[in-house]
Amino acid sequence: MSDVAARELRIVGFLCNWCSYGGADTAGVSRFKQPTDLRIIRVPCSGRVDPLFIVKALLNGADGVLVSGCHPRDCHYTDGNFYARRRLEMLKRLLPFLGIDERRFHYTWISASEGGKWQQTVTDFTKRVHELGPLHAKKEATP
Amino acid sequence: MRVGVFICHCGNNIAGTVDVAKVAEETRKLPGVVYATTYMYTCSEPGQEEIKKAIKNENLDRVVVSACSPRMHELTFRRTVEKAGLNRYFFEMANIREHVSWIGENKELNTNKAIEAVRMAVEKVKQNKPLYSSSFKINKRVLVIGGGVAGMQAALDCADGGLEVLLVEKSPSVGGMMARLDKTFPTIDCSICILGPKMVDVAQHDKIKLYAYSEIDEIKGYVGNYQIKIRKKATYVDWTKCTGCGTCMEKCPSKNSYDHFNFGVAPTRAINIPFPQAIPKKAKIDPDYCRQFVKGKCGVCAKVCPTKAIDYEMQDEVITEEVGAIIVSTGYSLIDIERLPEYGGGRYPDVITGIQYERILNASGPTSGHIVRPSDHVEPKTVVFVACAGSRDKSIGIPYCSNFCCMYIAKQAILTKDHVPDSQSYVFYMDIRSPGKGYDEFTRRAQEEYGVKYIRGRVSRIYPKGNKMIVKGADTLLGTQVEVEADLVVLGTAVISNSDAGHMAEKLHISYDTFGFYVESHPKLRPVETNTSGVFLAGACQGPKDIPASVCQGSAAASKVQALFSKDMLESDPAVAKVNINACVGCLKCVKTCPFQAIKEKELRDGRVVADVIETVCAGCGVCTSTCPCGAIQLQHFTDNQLLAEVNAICLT
Amino acid sequence: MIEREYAYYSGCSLEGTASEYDASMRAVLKELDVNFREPDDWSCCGSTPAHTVNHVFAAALAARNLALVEKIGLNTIITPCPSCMMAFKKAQHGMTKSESFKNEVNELLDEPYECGVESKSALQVMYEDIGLDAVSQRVTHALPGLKVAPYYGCILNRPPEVAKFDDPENPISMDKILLSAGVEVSDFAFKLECCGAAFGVVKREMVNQLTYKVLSMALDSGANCIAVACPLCQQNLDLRQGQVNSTTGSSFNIPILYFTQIIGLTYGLSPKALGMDKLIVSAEQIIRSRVTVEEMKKRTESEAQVKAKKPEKKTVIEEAKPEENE
Amino acid sequence: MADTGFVQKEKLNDFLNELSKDAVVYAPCLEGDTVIFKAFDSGTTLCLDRPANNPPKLVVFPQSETLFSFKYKKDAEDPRKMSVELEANTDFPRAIIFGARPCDAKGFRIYDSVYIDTNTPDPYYKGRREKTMIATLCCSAPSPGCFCVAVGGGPAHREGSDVLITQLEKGYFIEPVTEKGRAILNVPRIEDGEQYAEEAHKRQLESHDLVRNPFAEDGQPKISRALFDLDEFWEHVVSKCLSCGACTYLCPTCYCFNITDEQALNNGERIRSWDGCMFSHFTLEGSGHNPRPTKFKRFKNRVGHKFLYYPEKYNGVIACCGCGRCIRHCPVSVDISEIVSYLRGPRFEFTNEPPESMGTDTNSQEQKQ
Amino acid sequence: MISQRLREAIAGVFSEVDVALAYQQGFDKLHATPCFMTMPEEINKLIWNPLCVHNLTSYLPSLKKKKVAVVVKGCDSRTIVQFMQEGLINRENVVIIGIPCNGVISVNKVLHETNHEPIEDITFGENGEITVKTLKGEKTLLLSDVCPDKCKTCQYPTPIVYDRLVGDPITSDKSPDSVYADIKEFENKTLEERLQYWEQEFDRCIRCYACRNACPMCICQDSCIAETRDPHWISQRATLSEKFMFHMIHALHLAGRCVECGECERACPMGIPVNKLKRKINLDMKELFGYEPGIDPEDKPPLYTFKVDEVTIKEHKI
Repeated sequence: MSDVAARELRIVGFLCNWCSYGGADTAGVSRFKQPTDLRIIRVPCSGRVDPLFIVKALLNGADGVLVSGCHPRDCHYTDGNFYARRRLEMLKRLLPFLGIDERRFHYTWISASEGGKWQQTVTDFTKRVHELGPLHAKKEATP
Repeated sequence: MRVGVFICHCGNNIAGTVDVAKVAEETRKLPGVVYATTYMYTCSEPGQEEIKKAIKNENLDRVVVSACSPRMHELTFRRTVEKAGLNRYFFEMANIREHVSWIGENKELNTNKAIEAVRMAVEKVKQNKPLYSSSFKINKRVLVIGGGVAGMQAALDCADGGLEVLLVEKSPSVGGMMARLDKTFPTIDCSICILGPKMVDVAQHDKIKLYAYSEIDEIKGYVGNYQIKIRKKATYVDWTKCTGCGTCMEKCPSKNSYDHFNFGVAPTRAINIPFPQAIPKKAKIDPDYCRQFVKGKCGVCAKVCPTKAIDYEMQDEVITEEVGAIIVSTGYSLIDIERLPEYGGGRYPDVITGIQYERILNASGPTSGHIVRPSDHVEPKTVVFVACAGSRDKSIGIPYCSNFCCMYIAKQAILTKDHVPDSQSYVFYMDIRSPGKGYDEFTRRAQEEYGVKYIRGRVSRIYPKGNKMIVKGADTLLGTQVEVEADLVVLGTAVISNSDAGHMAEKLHISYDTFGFYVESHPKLRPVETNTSGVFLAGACQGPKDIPASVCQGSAAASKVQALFSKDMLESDPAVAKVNINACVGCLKCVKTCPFQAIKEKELRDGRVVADVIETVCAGCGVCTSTCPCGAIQLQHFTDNQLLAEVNAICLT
Repeated sequence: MIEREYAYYSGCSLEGTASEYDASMRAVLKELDVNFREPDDWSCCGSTPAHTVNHVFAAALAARNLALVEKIGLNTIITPCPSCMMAFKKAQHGMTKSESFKNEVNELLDEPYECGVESKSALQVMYEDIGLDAVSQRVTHALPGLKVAPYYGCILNRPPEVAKFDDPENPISMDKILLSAGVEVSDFAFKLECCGAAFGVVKREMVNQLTYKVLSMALDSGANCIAVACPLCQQNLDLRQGQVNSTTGSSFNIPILYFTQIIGLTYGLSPKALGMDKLIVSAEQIIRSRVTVEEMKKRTESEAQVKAKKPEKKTVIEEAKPEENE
Repeated sequence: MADTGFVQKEKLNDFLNELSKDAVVYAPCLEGDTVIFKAFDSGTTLCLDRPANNPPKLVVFPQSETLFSFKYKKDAEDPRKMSVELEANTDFPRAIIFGARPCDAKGFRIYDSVYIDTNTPDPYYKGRREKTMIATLCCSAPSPGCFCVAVGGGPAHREGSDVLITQLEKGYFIEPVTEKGRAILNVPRIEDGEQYAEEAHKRQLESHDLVRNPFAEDGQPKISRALFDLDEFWEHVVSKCLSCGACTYLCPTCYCFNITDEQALNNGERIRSWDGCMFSHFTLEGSGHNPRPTKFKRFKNRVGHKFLYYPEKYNGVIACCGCGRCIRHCPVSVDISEIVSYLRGPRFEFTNEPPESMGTDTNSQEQKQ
Repeated sequence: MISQRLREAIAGVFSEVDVALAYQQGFDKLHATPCFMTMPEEINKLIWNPLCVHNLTSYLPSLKKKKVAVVVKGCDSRTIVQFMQEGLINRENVVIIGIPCNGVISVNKVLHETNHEPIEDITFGENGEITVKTLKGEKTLLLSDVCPDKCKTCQYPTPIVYDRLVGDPITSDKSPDSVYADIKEFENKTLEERLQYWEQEFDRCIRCYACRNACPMCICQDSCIAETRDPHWISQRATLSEKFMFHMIHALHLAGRCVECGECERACPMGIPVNKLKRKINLDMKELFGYEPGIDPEDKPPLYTFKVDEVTIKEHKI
C-alpha cells in the first residue's frame, strides 16, 4: 500500500449495472464530491452478488463492503434484487455471529437517477467504516 | 498475455484531478501489461486509431481503456478492438471519470484510486474469454398494446411499412382518451373527426389484426421471439354476427349501467356500443348491470337481436400469438376525485372533472353538446375551472405537472363561451404552462377574446350554498381571498398512470418510476426505447403528454421497430450463463431461481441430469451463478473468477 | 366493553371556560364505562405560545405530562382539548422520529419520556376504541327537531402526518358519532373553517367575520345547532355570537354545544351534569324537546298512522323545515 | 553422563519450556475435547493420556508449505520486458515432537523411504526431518480401533523415535534411542533415570497384549490378489464410505500432496499441500478423464497402497502403522483392518454367498464418490 | 424389541427394493456403522440401539435411480423432507422405515466419560441408562448426559415422513424455545470474543472435508468449490483465512437448507462445531421468513424464492 493509500481504508462496492452503477455515474456527472476509499465492481444485477464475494472481501483485506442494486420491483431482470435482498439480509445477520461488525457491510437500493442518494450513501458508509477502523490490523498477511 | 492500457485525459475532465502519467507509469509495472499510454480524447477518431495501431504494433491481445463510464463508451471501444481483430470481449473499461476525477478533490488520492481502478480492469481482462454472438431469426410481427392515438399511430406506421401488427385494446373500442374529447387545442378541431379516419384505417388495414376488449395475460420470450397470451374478454355478443345496429341497446331494460366511455356523466344500457364512431362498432354486455346476469332472467337483447348474436354463455378466450417486438402505449388514467376532499371528493354533482366536461361539451355525448350541469340540467352561467387538481401536489404524492390541463382548460373555457355566450368562466391556476406551438397565443385568446378570468392561486375549498357552488381560494396576485359563486366547477384532475401499470411492466420486464410511468432508456437520447430490448414506449404511459407528443412517440416507436426488423437475423448477447456439465451436479436450483425460465434440465448420454441454458432466453442477470453452489453455471463475462480477480486486485495488495 | 384504562388530561381550558366540556366529557365517558385516571401534578401542555418560541421547549412541556402518564403505567391519554392533543401528538411525533430531538427534549426533563404514550381526542377514542355500536347502545333519549352542524375546527385532524386520524379535508368521525346517537346532522361545508382562534382579542373584526361565515353556513346547511370539540371554537362561536350580531346586523341564535353535551343528552343525563347552564346561547329549547326513545317511537308511529291515513297531504313536504331560529 | 533420564510429573511443563528454548516443541495439547499436535507454549494444555486426534506428521510435512515464492519484475524502461525472481527457503528451525506415539514415529520411517532414501531427496522434508527430534511416549493402553501389533509395531516400539518416554507414577522415564536423541539428557530439569529403568521396561511390556490384532491367525496381513482385483468386493465393503479425507489426512503414513501456484499481481508462491487418494480430484486429469472415478476404486487404491504397492517397492514394509485413527475418526466407522483381513483369502468369506451374486453395476451403486 | 420389529419391517419390504440401508455393529462395541443390505440373509446383521447415530438418508441422492429402503429417526426424516423440497430424490423410490427415537449417543461424550479407554461392552437399559464396561471397570451413564446436543432439544422424535413406523410415536417434551438457546447465548459474547472463538475453532481444520461429505445437503461433493480452480474461491493454503473461507462456503451453501442432523459436527475429526453457523442462519430464516428446513415438503428453501414485499426485512440505515 502506498503512502497516500494509508489514509484510506479498503471499501469494495458491488453495483448493479442498470441502476446503482448509473446512480454513481449520475453523481459523477453532477460532480457530487465523495470520499475516495470505495472501489467499484460492476455486476449486471445485485442478484449476481453471491454473499461469498462479500465474505471473501472481508476475510481477505477489505474493511467494508457496499452492495447496491435497483429498488425492489425495479430490477432490470425483474427478480434479481429480490433474491439479493434475502441473501444479503441473511449475511448481514450472520456477520456479527462470526465476530465481524455488521456495520462493515451495507446493502441498499439506488436508482440511476439518485446521484444524491449515492453521494450520501458513499459518504456515510465511508465515514462509518473509518469510525470502525481497519479490520485487518492483526490478520495474517496473505501474499 | 499482452495487455494494452489506454488512459484518457478526457481533456481536463480526468487529467485535471488525476495524474494520468503516473497512472500509466504504475500500470506498466503490472504483469501482463506490455503497453500503457495516455491520450487526450481516447474516444475520438484518432484516439481509436491509436488503440488499433497499438494492437497491431504491440501485438496486444487484451485492451483496457481507462476513461469515462462503460455505460458511456464500452460499446464504442468494443467495436474499436473488434475492428483491430480482437474479440470484443477482450476489452475492459476502468471508470476514472464519473467514479474518480469528478467526485474526488484530492489529486493524490484520485490518482491512487485511478491506479487501482486500472489494476482491477487489467486483472479482470486477463480472465476474459472470447465470446461469440450467435444469430437468431426474428419474427417480424409487432404487438401494440393499447389502441389510443399513440398506439394507433404506431400500428399504422408499422403496418404501412409492411409489418404485421397485432393491436390489443382493453376497452371495446380503439380511440382511447382522444376519442372522448370534444375539440383539440389550439386549433379547435373536432377530435373525433380527425381521429375517426385513423380508427377506420386501423380497422381496415390488412396488416393490422385488432384485438378489442382484450388484455395481455402473459409475455414470454425475448427480442425477436416473444410468445404472447392474449385474453379476449367475454363480450356476450358474437362479434362475427353483430352488425352494430344498436337495436339491443335501444330495447335493453337495464338503463342505469355505468357508462365507462362517458365517465359516468349519464347512465347507459347494460348492453351498449360505447359511442357512435366506435371501432369495432359492436355491442357488449356489462354483466354487472345486465338483468340476465344479475337477476338470471331477461333475455330481451337476445330476443331483439336480428342476427342472434347474443351469447350469455360466452367465456374468455386465450389466444397465443408470436411477435418480435412490442410497442407499449397503454395510456393514462385520471386521479379519482375522491382523493380531493377539499373539492368535495365527489359529493357534489356540480363539481366534475375535465374529461366529464369534454363529454358534456361533445355533440355525441349524453347531453348532445348542450352544456347543462348534472344536478339540475340547467345551463350554467358561471363556470369555474380549477387547474392542478391534484397535480403538483406533494401532499397526495403527485409532485409532477400533468402537462396538458392548462391547455384543455383554456379550450374548455373558450368552448363554454361559445356554447353559452352570456356565461363567465374563471380559471384558478398556479402557472400557465403553454410551451407548444400556438399554445401560449391560445391561452391569451381565452383571456383576451373570451374574457375568461384567470385567477392565480389555489382553491382551498368548494362547497354548496343554495344551488350554487362556492369556490373559495386565494388570489396571489392581489394578495386576497376570493370566493366565486359558480354554477359548475370543472377540475383539471391530475394525470396518473393506470392502476395496473406495474403489473404490465412486470410482464414486460421493463421498469417504471414511483408514479407508475414506464421508464425510457435515456431521458434525452433514447426516449422511446426501454432497457429491455424489443420493447418500445409510446404515449402517456411514459408520462403525461398531449396528442401531438403521443403521435410523435407512436411514429418514433414504429420507426424503431422498423429499424430493428430491417435485419433478418439478430445477434444474441453472448454474455449469458453457461453450464460446465462436468461440474454440474444437477440440483437444478438455477432452474428454480432463473427469472426468465431460461434454464432447463437436460439428460446426458450417461444418464446424468444437468442444467442447460437456452442462450437466447437468458438475459444475463447472473442469479443462477450466485445460486449455483458448485460454480458450474457461470455468467459469461461476469464469472466468479472474473469478479474474484477484481476483488483480489482490491484486497490482496 | 373495552377493558383498557386511559389517562385523562383535562388541560387549562377545561378547568376554566370550558368546564362544561370537562363535565360532559367525564359524564359521557363514565356512561360508556371508560376507565380513566388523571396523572398527578400535570402541567401546561405548551399549547400555542410555546411552539412559536422554541420547539424543543414546547415538546418538553408536553413530554413532561406524557412522562407522568408513562409513570402511572398507562399508554393512551384522552385529551379533549385539541390544542393540548396536538401539543402532545407533535411532541410524540418529533421525539419518535428523531433520536436527537428526543435527547434534546429529555435533557430538559427530570424524568425522561420514553415515547410510550399515544394521545387521542375523545372523538378518536369513541370512534376507534369504543366503537359506534357501543356509543349507540347507551342512547335512551331522542332530540326531535335537532339538526346539528358538526364543526371540527382547524387542528383536530391536521396536519395529517401528526394527527393520524380521520380525513384532514373532510372529517367524518363526529358526524358518525352523532348519527349513531340518533342525532341528525347536516352536510356542513365549513367543518374545518377557521373560527378565528385566539385572534378574538387582537383582531376582533376579523374574527367576527370568520365566525359569521361559520354560523351562517351552519344555518344554510339546515342546522339549528353546532357541535364542537374544541374549547376555543366553542368560545368564538358561542361567546362572540352577540358580537357578531351587533357588528354584522345578523340575528344568530344558534346554540353551540360540545358534542359530548349532545351525546350526554341522548344518554338521558341531566342538563346540569352536562353544564348546559354554562352556555351563552341558550340550549333550553333542545333540552325541552328531549323525549325518551320509547316516547319518540310512539310519536313516529302515530305520525306514520296519520301519514297513512292522509297520504295525499304529506307527499311533498319531505324536506322537513329546520326549527325556528328565534 | 547418564544413559537415561527422568522428569518429575510436576516438572514436565518446566522441562518442555526448557526444550522450547532452542527448538519449537510440538506436543499434544487439549482444545475443547480434542487433542491436537501444536507448538507448545505456556498457554497450551498438555494432554498425554490418549493419542492426539491428528498425528504429528504436520511438523515435518505441513498441511501446506511454500516451496518457493516468485516475483515478477517489469523493466522500468520497457514494459514488454519482464523478469521473475524465485526465492526458496529450506532452512528450517529445530523442532521437537514431544509425545508422539510409537505408531506415529514409525510412520516417519514410511516417509523417509519416499522422501529421503532416494536418488532425489525432497529438500523440504529432509530439511525438516533432520532438524526434528522425535520423543515418543509409550502407550499404556490401546485406543479404540488401534492395531499396531498387527502391522509390526507395538505400544513401546522404538522404530522412528529418537527418544522413548515411559510414563510412570511419579513422572516420565526418558530413554534416548538414537544419537540425536541423547541430546535430551542435557536439558535442565532432567534427572538421572536409572532407578526408574526397571519399572519403565516392565511397564512398556504391559500393554502389548491388550492391543487387538485383526490378523492374529498368521500375524502379518497377506493380500489375495484375486479378491483384491474383484470390483464387487470393493463395492460391497465400502458402500458406506463417504469419500472424505479424514482417514488420509489423519494417517501418519499418508504422504501424498498437491502442488498449486497462487499469484496475486506481481507476487506469487508455489504451494505444496496435502492431498489424499480418497478425493476424486486426486486423480482427475486435465482432460476431464478420471482413472479412479468411483470411491470404490479410490478405496481400493488406499488399501492397495498401504498393504500391496508400498511393500512391493520397499522391501515388504507395510505402509500402515496401525494407529487406528482412520477407523476411530471415520464418520461411518469404515474399518481398514477388517477389510484387509477379508483380503487374506481368495474368496470373500464375510457372507455365506459368493460375492458374484451381489451383481450390482458400478455406476448405479455408486454414491458420494 | 425394536431391533426385531425393525428386521421384520425390512424383511417385509425387502422384495420391493434394490438395497436397504440400516445399521450394523461397528468395529467395536461403541460403534454402530451403516450397512447396505442387498441379500435377505444380511438382515440378521441389523441392529437398533442408541449407537445408531448416522443419518442414513445422506446416501439417498446418490442412489436416486434405485429403489431404496432406509431406516430413519425423527431427525433424519427432516433430510428426506428437504430432499423432497429440493427435488433431490424420487419419493416413490424410497421406502422410509421410521423409528421414533428417544435420543442417540455421542461417542465422544461416552469416551470423555470413560477417559478414552477402549470400550469392552456397552448395554442399554429401559430408562435411558447406559452401562459401559472398560478394562478399568463398569460405569453407568444416563442417555441424557451423553446424547448429542441436538437430542437435548429434539422437537421431532418421531419421523415427519415415513412409510412404516416401527414403535409408537413419541411427542417431544422439549421446549421449542430451547432449540436455539445456545445460539442466542453465543450472541451475548462480544464481537471480539466471537471472532476469537471462530478463529481458534477453524484453525484446527485440516480440510479433510469430512463435514462436507457427511452432510446430506452438501450436494456438490466432488464439484465443491473449495477444491476447484474454476471458480477459484480458495487456495489450498492451510492458512486461517482459507480455512475460515471454507467454512463460510459450507455454511452459506447450507443457508436455509440445513436440517440440523449434526452429521457435519459428528464427522469432524478435529472437534470443530461446524453446525453452529448453519443453525444460526436457520434461526434467522425462521425469524425472517418463518421457515424451518425439512418440515413441510411443499415449502421452498427461503433463499431460492422471495416475496415482492418482504415485511420482515427492514431497509438498513447507515
